[in-house]
Amino acid sequence: MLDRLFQALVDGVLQGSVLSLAAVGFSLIFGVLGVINLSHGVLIILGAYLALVALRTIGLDPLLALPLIAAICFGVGYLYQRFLISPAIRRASLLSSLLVTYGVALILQNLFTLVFSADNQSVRPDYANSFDRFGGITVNRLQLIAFAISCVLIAILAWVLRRLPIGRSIRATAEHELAARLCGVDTDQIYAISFGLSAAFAGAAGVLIGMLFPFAPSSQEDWTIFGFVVVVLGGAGSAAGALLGGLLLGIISALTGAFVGPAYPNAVAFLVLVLMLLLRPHGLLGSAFHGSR
Amino acid sequence: MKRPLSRRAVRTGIAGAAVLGALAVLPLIASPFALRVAQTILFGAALAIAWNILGGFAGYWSFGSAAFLGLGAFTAALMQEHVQIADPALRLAVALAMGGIAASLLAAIIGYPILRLRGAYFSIAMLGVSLILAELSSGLDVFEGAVGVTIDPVTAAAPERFFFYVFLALAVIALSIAAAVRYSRLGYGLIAIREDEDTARMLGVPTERYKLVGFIVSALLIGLAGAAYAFNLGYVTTSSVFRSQLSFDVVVYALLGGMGTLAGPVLGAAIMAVLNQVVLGGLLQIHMLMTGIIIIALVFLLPSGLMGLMRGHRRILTVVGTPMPEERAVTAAEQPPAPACPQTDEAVLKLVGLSRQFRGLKAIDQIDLQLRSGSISAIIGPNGAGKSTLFNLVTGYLAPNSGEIWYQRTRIDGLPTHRLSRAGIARVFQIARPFHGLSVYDNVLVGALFGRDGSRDPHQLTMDALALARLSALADQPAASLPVGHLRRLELARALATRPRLVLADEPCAGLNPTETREMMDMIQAVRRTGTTVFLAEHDMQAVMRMSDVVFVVAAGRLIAQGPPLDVAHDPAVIEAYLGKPFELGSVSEPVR
Amino acid sequence: MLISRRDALKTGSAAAALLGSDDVLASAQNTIRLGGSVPMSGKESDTGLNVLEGYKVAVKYVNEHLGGVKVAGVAYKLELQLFDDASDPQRAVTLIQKQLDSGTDFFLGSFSSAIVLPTAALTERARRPMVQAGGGADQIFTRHFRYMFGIYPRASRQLVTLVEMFKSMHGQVRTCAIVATNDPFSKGQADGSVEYLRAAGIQILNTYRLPPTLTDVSGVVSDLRLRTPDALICTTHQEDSALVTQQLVATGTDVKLLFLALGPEIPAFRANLGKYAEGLTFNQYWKPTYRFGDPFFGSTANYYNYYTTVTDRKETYHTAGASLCITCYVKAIQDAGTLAPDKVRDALAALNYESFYGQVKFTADGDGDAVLMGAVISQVQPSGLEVVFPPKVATAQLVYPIPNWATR
Amino acid sequence: MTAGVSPLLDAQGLAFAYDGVIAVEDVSFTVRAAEAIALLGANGAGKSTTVKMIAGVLPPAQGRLRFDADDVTSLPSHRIVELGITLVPEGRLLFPRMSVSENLQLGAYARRARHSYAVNLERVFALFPRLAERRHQLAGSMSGGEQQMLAIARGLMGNPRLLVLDEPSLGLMPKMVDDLFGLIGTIRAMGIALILVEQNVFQTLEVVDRAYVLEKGRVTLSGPGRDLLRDDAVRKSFLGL
Repeated sequence: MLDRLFQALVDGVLQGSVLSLAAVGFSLIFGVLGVINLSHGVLIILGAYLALVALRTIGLDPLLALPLIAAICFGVGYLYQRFLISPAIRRASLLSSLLVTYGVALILQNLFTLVFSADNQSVRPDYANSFDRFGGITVNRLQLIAFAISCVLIAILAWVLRRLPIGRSIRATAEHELAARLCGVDTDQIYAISFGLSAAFAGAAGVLIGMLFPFAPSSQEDWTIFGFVVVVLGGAGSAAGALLGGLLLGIISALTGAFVGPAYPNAVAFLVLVLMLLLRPHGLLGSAFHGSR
Repeated sequence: MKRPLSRRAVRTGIAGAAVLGALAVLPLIASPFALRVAQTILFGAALAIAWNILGGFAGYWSFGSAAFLGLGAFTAALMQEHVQIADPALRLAVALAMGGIAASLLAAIIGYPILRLRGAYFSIAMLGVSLILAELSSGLDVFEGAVGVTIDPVTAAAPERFFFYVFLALAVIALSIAAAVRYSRLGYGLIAIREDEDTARMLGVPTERYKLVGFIVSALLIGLAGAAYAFNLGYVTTSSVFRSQLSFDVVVYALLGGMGTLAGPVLGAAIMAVLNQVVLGGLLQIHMLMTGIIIIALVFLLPSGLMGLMRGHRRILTVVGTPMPEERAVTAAEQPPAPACPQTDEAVLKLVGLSRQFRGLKAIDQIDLQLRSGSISAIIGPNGAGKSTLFNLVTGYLAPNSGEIWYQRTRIDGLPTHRLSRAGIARVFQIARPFHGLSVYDNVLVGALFGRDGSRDPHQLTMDALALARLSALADQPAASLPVGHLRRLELARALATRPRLVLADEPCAGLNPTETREMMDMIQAVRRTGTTVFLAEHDMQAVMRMSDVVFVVAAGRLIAQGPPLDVAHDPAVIEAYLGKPFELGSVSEPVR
Repeated sequence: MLISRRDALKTGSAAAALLGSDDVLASAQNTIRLGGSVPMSGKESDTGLNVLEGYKVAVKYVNEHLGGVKVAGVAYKLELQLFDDASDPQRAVTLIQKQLDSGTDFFLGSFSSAIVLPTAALTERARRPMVQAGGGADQIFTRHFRYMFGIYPRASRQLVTLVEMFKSMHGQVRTCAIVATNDPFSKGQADGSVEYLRAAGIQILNTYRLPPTLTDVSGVVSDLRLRTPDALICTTHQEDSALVTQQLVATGTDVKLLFLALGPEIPAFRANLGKYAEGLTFNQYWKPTYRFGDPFFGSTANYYNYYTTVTDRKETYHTAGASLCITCYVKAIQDAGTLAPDKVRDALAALNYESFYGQVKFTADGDGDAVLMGAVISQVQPSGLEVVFPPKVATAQLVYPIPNWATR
Repeated sequence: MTAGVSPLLDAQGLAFAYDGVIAVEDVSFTVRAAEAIALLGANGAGKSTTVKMIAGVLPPAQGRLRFDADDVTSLPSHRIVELGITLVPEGRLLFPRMSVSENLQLGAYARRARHSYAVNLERVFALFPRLAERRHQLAGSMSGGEQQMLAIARGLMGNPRLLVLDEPSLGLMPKMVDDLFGLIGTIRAMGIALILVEQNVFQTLEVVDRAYVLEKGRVTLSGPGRDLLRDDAVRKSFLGL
């Protein structure tokens, strides 16, 4: 019994860290731009497919390809914001970004289907299947690696936002766009960079997800929804919030799966989500840098 | 300057009847395929209209319409499976009703807590609710969602015709309800909530109740649509009715067509259905991709939705047709009659030992004061002295930690804001908070529709208030186009339309130049002449000196002086805490009256 | 042709006539149009596209190698008019209606029961036959549709062969656990199998039900480590099948037999698992090495050869099942000697012939005969996919227990 | 004004309309180095719109802006800040969830300000000792007067050559308004030119060199501050005194 509990907790934390990484970009975009990015999941899946391509074409190990993929996704996100989202918001309204990102998710999902087929894929190098046993608890090595990568990347993001001038200007733009502009911040640039960062993290998460889970173009919807849940649990716009939210989601799912039944992890997670909203509408960690939107 | 209803409403009504007539005979001429497309349009329209009641009018965007749709569908399906009713028409009717009731029950249960969330948080919470129900419907065997519920055919007639009429009826009902809501007090209240919920509450809109009613009505209609959808398909599984896709589709319909309008959702649903089933029907794998591209193209081509496009034309016409009106067009004759309502000694407002703390900090500390009926009183004090807190306490935004607030002969501390408004307490904010999306007239109309209980014609009230604030000529302008000074007047007019007995005005002269300040003071005097008591918080000492009968001075949460303006201005304690140097009276001309 | 144009105009949309291209393309005089939908995008499109490929290959063969279908001395070409339903039942129903309006007489099925059932209700009402290889839920067949025929047996009968195999193993499989997705096909299979398993005296340790959306299965896997059954039966779709297998491997959770209802028959699925795919058992409804004769292709081998020469998409039993839908129509039309839908329907119901797929015979409810058209049990072995049960068609011996993950 | 000396800022014929509603029709004025001018007028006269055009927040529909003889019309605000024009906007617009020192750091975000960050910080803390005491406090938790100080301090951190103050006295109590006008002299003494937008006509005209009166989007009057104050006709018709 105790073993089962510990196993569930460990599984939850390991899974949760990846969920955090997957959602942190969603949170950043929501916090800084006030945009609910319905195409976030599709960016994650993009990362997974890029890892697949890297492995199949030049035999590049997904973990080695990760920085490269994150860089590519940064570019994609940067251009996406600059040339699609920003003009749409300027032309119509902030709300129109909902339609645009929805449309992009549809387009990319179906583009992936055309290019990569609708089949489920996964990117599993050999070490994905080795594991260690600690007492009664089994830990998969890939999950351990993914956990470490997720934590390090999120910590880096938190540090950038906290300490570096670029991070400070991102937070300033989130709090008050006009004020930031009057301080000399090129906010258009900041928005695009934030989007790029978000996409880079999505891409990096996609690589890990591609290794841990089977994926198909249609998986994107699930990952966008996980983004919602994690952000609400932890609080929008902060790296620590996303980490906490992801871990919480992972642990809730694992415990539910182990003790309630494997059919209910999502149901319980969403229930906790709704309850959390009612009790602490801004998530566990409040909103560390998003303005009063 | 007429009520927005009237001629336009008649024209809309005639057009609506014509469309309805055409639709009613459609099955006689149209192919079954066309009827199926029409069904899809009507179904989508019913959903989007229902969604729009809460999302478009009140600004509460649900991402979880699938929750009500699925619940309605499953309730109806299970109902017809387990409760044997021989007559098929009756079976359908009962099942539909049960579907609608189940959905509205769910809304009633979750409505109160979930509607406290605002903005994206409400949207996400609703998404969560729909996902919970989806999981439960497949996980719990009572729902049979995992294997699905089959529904026996209810009609021997051609189903595409039969269900065309079912969906037509549904869409017409939904549209009628939405129209009735839109032009009722409920509708104005919901729109006021969308524009600014706090202000709405202050004007007397029972926001909690209205949101809940809107939510339940919306859920009822979505539940009905879901039940009809189930019967039309004949087979319900979790994946066919609890799809998040459906929730987002509804939002897309409303956004594309034009948010908050009556016809917008219908147009949006029509466009998407025609796109999906007719225009792109023959395309194979790329039809979803094309749909995405078209959605994005529409955002760029029609930035404010289809209805926005039409409205845009109309607005250009009016702007061209009527030149920007001159202000100062108000003659004395237009001034509302000033009932003789002399100052009395009766206290309109009485604070007894009022205190309020924030985390140990005493924002308001044992304040006692009284406002005489028909007087103008001013409260002054340094920034952070507690003036705003005091106003918030009196208007019900905050509850005191101790002490009592008496209004006329009633104790009011702890009462909700909208109740106070209906009892006759109004407030004008320092930073003007008009309903930007509404016209000047509609802004004031909201105040007139709610506000103090009584039975005066809201139109007349609105016109009177506009006249007093010298805004009559601008009544049709959108509030967003007014300059700051006019907005301040609009706020005052809106507050007056609530027929207050007591107006609390938070720095009405801040940011106004001397001319404008004088105009504002004239208006406040005019307000007092109607018998209304005025309570000002103001930094402009000249204005305070000229207008007030009594001045209260607060510093660090305590009342440090009170009395006639001249006495207070020479009080050393006041000079020390607030003025910095003795106030020069040389520049003040004799007080107005 | 002309009629359908007028229809399109009636809807008030000239664009429909231009872009609703399938009617416009139908230019040849003597054609038999096969209508229907397939999910080519969206969640179900992975298998949906396999079904589509099967249809296409068989139609191509009939037209190019047999010169079409001869009815009363006239040769008719087959023409596929399939559209993408994107797993949206409402879109599917509307577009099927369009085809009914434009005079399409014969229909093929979509993939997933949530689409097949509503669309079949429509064609049933119009008295037009539908032959499908994508809807297995019992509900489809308990409605007693007369015009709808499914290649596969209904879900609850699909694990009969598996249980027969367990029985033949003389007590080697004493315990089992079931993992099922909460959807009509998977849950139907699992529910149906429970009775057969009990009757066979096999203890069911646990039944795990997974939600239809993506979820983590580590809880299931760690539970399986604590109470390990001899056989793990997963009546799951391929995404869940892959995830369960991956996590069993990743945590070194060994079972003696791992059965996956959907997954191992798909080459991409096996490729993703690599060496861990070995030993997986699954329901095989068809396999290229069968030695059946066929009135059109001649034999299973010929069919397979033809298939591989005209398409790159790897064969699965879904592609073969879909091809069979086409040849069933051809056979039934020839038997009936007419294109009258009622007569063709009767001929379909009366079919009883050997095809490249096996003996074709439908039950009175329209599903494939559970014995004749039911599954055989196959296993992924180093030599390829080998049939291991029933013995008379077996190509190899069942490897039992399968090697531990860690020792591979 | 005076020929020969080229002005620091030269605005000629500025115009702007919101959605077709004209806010500024034709506004021209100049600011010389280390000079303080005021823009006066009723609400809706176009003062705030004018300074937003100077700061690059709004692009002029017509007209020309020269700063230090360079054309800066329609440059984005971050470029304007880089050149040395800083706007302290109406309503302060601080970053309420960031600390005082982070607000000041952001004030020095421009490249021109980064190298002189330490010097400027010292200068600002000398000017506003309260801010030095509260440098770790969140900006949003300070009182109105302190927030206004911080807003001006943040503007000064940008190392500006021209500081534009939009309604700095709004919402301040009389005592603090006095302090504020005292401060304006100090800022001028640093050699920084000033544009002051104010409703507080008397005190403003006391401290500025010249003032421009705007009415319905046009400059209708201009001249030295004290002259305007003394001119009776001006007082009556334009300042409404």
